[in-house]
Amino acid sequence: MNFPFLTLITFIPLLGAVVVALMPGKHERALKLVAVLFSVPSLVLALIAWLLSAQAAGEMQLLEEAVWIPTLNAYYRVGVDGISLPLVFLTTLLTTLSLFYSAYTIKKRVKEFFALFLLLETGMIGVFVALDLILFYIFWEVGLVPMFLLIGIWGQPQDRPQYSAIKFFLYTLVGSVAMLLAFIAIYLTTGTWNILQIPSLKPLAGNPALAIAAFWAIFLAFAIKVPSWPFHTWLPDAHTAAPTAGSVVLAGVLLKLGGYGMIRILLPFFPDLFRQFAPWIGVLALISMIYGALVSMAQWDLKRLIAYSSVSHMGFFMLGLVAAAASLDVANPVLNSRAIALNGAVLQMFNHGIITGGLFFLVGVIYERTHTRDLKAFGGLSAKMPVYYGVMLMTALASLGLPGLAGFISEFMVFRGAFALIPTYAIIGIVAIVLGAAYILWKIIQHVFLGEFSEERWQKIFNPAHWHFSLDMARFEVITMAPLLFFMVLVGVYPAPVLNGINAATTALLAGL
Amino acid sequence: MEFIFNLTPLIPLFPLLAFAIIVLFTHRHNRLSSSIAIGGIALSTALGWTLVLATILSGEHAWAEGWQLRVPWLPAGTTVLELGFAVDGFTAAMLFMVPFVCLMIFIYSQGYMKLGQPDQDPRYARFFAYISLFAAGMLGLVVARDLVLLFISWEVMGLCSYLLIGFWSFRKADSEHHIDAAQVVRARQAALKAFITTRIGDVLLFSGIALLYSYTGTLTFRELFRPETLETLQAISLLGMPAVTVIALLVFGGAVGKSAQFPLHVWLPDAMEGPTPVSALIHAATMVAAGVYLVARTLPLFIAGFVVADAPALHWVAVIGAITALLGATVGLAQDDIKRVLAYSTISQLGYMMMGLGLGSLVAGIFHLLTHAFFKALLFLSAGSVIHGVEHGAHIAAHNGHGHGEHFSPNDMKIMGGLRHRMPRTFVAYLAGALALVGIVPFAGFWSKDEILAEAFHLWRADGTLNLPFWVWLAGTLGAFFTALYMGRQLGLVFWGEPRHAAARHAHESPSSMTVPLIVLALFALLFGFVNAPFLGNPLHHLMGNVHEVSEVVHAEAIPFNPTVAGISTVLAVAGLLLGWSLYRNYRAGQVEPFQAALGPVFTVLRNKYYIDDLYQWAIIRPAVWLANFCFNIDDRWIIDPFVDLVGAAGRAASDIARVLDSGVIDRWFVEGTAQLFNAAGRWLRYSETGHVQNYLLVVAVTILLLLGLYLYF
Amino acid sequence: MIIEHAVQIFAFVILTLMTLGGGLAVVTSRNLFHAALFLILSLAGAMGYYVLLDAGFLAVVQLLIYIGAISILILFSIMLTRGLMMPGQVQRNEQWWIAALVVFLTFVVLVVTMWQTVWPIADTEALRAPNIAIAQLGAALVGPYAIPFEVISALLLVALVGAIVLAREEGNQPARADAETGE
Amino acid sequence: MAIPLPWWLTVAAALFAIGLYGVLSRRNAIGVLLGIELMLNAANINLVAFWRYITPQALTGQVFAIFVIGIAAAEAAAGLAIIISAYRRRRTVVVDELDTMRW
Repeated sequence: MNFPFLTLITFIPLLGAVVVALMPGKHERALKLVAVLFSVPSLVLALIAWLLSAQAAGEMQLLEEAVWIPTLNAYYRVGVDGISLPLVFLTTLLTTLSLFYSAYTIKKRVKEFFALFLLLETGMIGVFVALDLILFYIFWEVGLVPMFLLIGIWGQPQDRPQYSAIKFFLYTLVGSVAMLLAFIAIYLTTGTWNILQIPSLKPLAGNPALAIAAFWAIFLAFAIKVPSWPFHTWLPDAHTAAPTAGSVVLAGVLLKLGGYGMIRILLPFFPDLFRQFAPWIGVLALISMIYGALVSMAQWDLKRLIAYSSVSHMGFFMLGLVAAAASLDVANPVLNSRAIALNGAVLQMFNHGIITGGLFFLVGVIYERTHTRDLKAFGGLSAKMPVYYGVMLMTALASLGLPGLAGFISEFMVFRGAFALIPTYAIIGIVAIVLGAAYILWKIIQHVFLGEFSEERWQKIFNPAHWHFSLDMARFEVITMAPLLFFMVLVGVYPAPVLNGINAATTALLAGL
Repeated sequence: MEFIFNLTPLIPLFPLLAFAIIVLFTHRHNRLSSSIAIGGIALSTALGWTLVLATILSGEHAWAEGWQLRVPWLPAGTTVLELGFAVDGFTAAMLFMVPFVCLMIFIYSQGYMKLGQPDQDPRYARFFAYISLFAAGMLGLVVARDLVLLFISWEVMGLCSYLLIGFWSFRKADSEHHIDAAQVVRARQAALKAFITTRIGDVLLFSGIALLYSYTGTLTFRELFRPETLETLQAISLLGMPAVTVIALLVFGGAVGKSAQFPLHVWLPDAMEGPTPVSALIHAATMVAAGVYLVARTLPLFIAGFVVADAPALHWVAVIGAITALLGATVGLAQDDIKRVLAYSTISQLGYMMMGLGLGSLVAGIFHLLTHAFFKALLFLSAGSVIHGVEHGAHIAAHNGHGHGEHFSPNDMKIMGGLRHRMPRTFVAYLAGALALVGIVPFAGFWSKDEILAEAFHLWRADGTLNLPFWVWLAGTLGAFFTALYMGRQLGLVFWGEPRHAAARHAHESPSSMTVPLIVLALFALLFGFVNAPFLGNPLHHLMGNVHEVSEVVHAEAIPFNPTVAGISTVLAVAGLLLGWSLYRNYRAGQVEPFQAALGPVFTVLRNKYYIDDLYQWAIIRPAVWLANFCFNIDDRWIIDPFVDLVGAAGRAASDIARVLDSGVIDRWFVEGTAQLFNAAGRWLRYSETGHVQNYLLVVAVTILLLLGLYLYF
Repeated sequence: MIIEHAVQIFAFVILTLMTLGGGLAVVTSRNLFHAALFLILSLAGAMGYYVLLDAGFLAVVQLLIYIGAISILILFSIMLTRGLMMPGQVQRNEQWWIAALVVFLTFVVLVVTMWQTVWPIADTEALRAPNIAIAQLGAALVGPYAIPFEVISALLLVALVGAIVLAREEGNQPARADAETGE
Repeated sequence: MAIPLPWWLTVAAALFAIGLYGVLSRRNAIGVLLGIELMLNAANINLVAFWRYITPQALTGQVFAIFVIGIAAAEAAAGLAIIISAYRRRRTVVVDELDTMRW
């Protein structure tokens, strides 16, 4: 038995959650410290696992298997490949940063917050490492409850946190119920829950109608999580209401669960159906991209704006996936195009996590100071907060896909694949890039940072008595953003280290379909 | 020699490092920051010129084949996309101009941004960081071996143009420095406009790159231009055309945005809101040059489509170039802002370059690009010097109590006049730039413009019918006249006549950090044309003419000097210059403009830039904003969320029914009934709690009695 | 033998009259002081029983402790609370008739049971010679019954201390209450 | 032994019943205490009677009777102290009026 990397990565946060929950609630500093420290081992182990396994990431690494529920034929079976490794790392990174950031900003019910957050981390990592459908489903649901509570309890009162939390919960639950039924149907024909084994057994091959139903059921679950138009309206509400760290993880990781599921489960299980329905899913992707960008442009609430931009950006992801699925040809040039598209999709998830996570942190920066996110209330802040301006500008530019920063690489690959395989979609989708520049520069940068700084307006929203750190980005905020900025530049300038593993895994995945 | 070429990546790296150092470390130290920026670009210039020399010395093979360096960059399935640097004759030609002009602009900026003076720009260091990044972008573009690095640099420039055009949107409105709130807003909007407009082009280019990569699996120029690759691209049909044509048009779309060609030219005049050195940088050495450079770099794609199907890609370049040349030149006639006139002149000159490229002549277009870079940088910097002087004059005037509180723009030519006496060095420099622009022998512009017109004339005569080259030639020649006309108007308004405002009366010469670059650039404006003068054997042609020979479709041969063409254009130029000058040199404040009097409503149309901006405002921006709100309403108010809420409401209704059932029946009779029973029991039983010990004892006794009885008898 | 039996029966009857009559007077007397005096009579009857049952030591203890100490204690406390003795008032509460009924039934049950039960009477030889020396009793109290004995001692001590604490005159009560609330 | 055991028991039961009646019906707290003393005596009579008739060789009966007397002493002391204390505070020894535990 090798070193149980994945079990440790997954369950150390759970242990942390238990420890935090058992600690006396009075010692907030100790609680916060313990919570942050418990998230660090997972981060370190995930990084080590990534570095160790990136070379051979074409197939599953660090496998662990144990009988779990014999009566259900369910196994505890975990493993990672080049697709899941970056996402696991992303999860641990964002969680640690979120906990660190929250240690400075969460004021009420500290103990519960940190315990729930660590529980959430376990659920999210679990989804990325699970190779058994039952295990996958359970982790999928484990992540749901803490997020629900994070939104509902720590949400800003003026943003209807309860409504948002319940909306989030119900949307996701509808999807997961459908998904569970489909899983059971698959199990009944294949006799196994093993995610790696099922594709070769051609699930539901004998019953096309049921196969189609199962396909759409699973798609629904993942599309809601991604979220794809028209299942996306929980996202802006949830983001708006959630506390900063909640938004970060919501955008950074939770959306990736859906995307990951599509790649890990939907595509390998039903490659033919996926190809058959690719045009429709492609249309959903396009609508998400353009519609998300347009709606984003109409927002005056900074968080809602970024939430809708997530819809748009995850549309890019779906476009890449659709391009990869639109053909089953494994002849070399086509396979390469498909691999590039899928690489782009996976990298888009990683980049979106880094960038949008960063954007939500940055919204938190201004929100903690002014307790407003109304774009009309700001203006001219670049003179007042130059460091904040610089960091925000860089993150925003990464988000709109400026070459040299992370967002461009994945967009480029997605469109490279799409232009080769589904050119019509690609041509239409291009519009979203222009709109992206418009809403990010026009709305965010221009309304918040440019223009004339009005002391009077600023006095109205900023009360120095409520803010104990420096006016410009405080040290803890800079520390929170630093790793994210590092990855934006690294991926943007020299993507090969990150992409090697992804590429190996996607190529193997597509060749095996 | 190889060693020197291996240093190529350093050329863009020096300014990039300067940018990073300034932003991260030295942004609080102004003089240090600008020194670092100037040092960076100076090192790039030195290395760039060394490379130019090395390339020239390497001989003809090196001019065409070049040197390259490759880095594996993006894993793509079973292949890896490489990114790299390359230097050939074309690059060398660009490397001669770009870093040098940038260096001049950097030095000039020190004075323009008022280093060390009390009213020094508060974001002085940041300015130098941005222009360093800008220069790094352009230099990266020039030394790119492939479209990847080119596109990255391309976008970095887009970003910098955004940052720099909007540089003064941070200023506080301030009457002493003649900054009003509207100007700040304009700067902000101009920046956004520039970025979004060029972004439209960029997206087209992006699509082109993605398509190219899809079809060929490579993005390296030399590999793309291999005959077999081009044949593959010609064979594929896309949207009813050969793929190569579609791709060429998409790439041209990028160039249209970046090089401000019609119909995406609208951002360039607005970009004047940035500080003047930025205008110079954008208009001469970097931004707009990038589009032309791109088309020149990918010229085989254009020509390949042309060769196979007589497909329109190349024609489009020429047509758009011609339209832009005329459009820019005519609108320039009716502008009052000294920099706006120059901006439209840039648009027009970029049209000339595109015309040259559209005729299939790499060298004609690029030659004009190079000469134009020098004299347009000169013109802009001189204009900056004029503005600087006028602002200074306004300062003094305000001090003396003249014209205090009265609002005026220091860019407005209508307030100037007679400045040739007050700013003699600036005047000389300006005159040199103007003559070069207008195309007077032996200034640089004459040679390069003549080459384009000669090319068109040659192709027309070779065919003999009224073909495209004829119209191109006609447009170019007419454009030359208009160019001369607006330059004459400008010279007359600014430097002749009487000062029409206190500020102009008190204007005086700028500091030497500004005027020295002007003189240097003026020398280049005078002499640079000779690098490709026909009577010297067209040296530039030899250096860069053969860079596309690998494609076997681009044939570069120098067109011999054509006295007819040169004669016609020179006569028109001189006539235009004199006409404009004579009409305006005695212009007095408040007088109706001579052009307006002559042209009537046409002048109004020109003044309003053919209403293109307004058209876009009505046809594109408003619908887009409307659509955004429309979609949002679909989401939030009309369809999706109401539906979701309806589902929620239905759920609530169902639960209401269940609730009625629950509360009416189950709760009422079972749950609540039980509770009430116990409640009543409790109410009754509590009377047993009398608090009297003896009552309790009695109960105990009774209980014992009962238990005893039970135990004993049952 | 017959005479001995007759004397015993006579003594039993007399003692029973004393005990039960005294007891009835204790619970019915309107005057509490009289009731206490009747208690002494009743206890004296019980002492006589002990003599009759060959438990001489116990009889002495009964005399010393019950009659000599406890009864006197009760008399003292009655006299201490004299003002509230309510002489002449009704001395029974409203539930007296229920109590009487219950008590009577209890008595009936007990008596019926006692008479129905077959008691394991010791053999006549043993009945005849129950001569336990006081020394034996003393040895048992510090031997096998040492622990209960000590516990009883401790109980007595605690009860006495407690009684003193409870009954002690608390002269400055209000001041102390103030001090407590003031804390 | 001229008197059979059940007679003794009957007498003791009667005394117990009388004492219980006193406890249950007396209004005066001291009266209640008197009733308790009667009950204890009844118990003692039983103990001694059982000793005499059933296990005359054992000491248990007498020892327990002594214990009961000891407990009775303690009970009387504590009970009287409580009564006096209550009397001081409430100026009453009437059990009916000592009803702070009332609902």
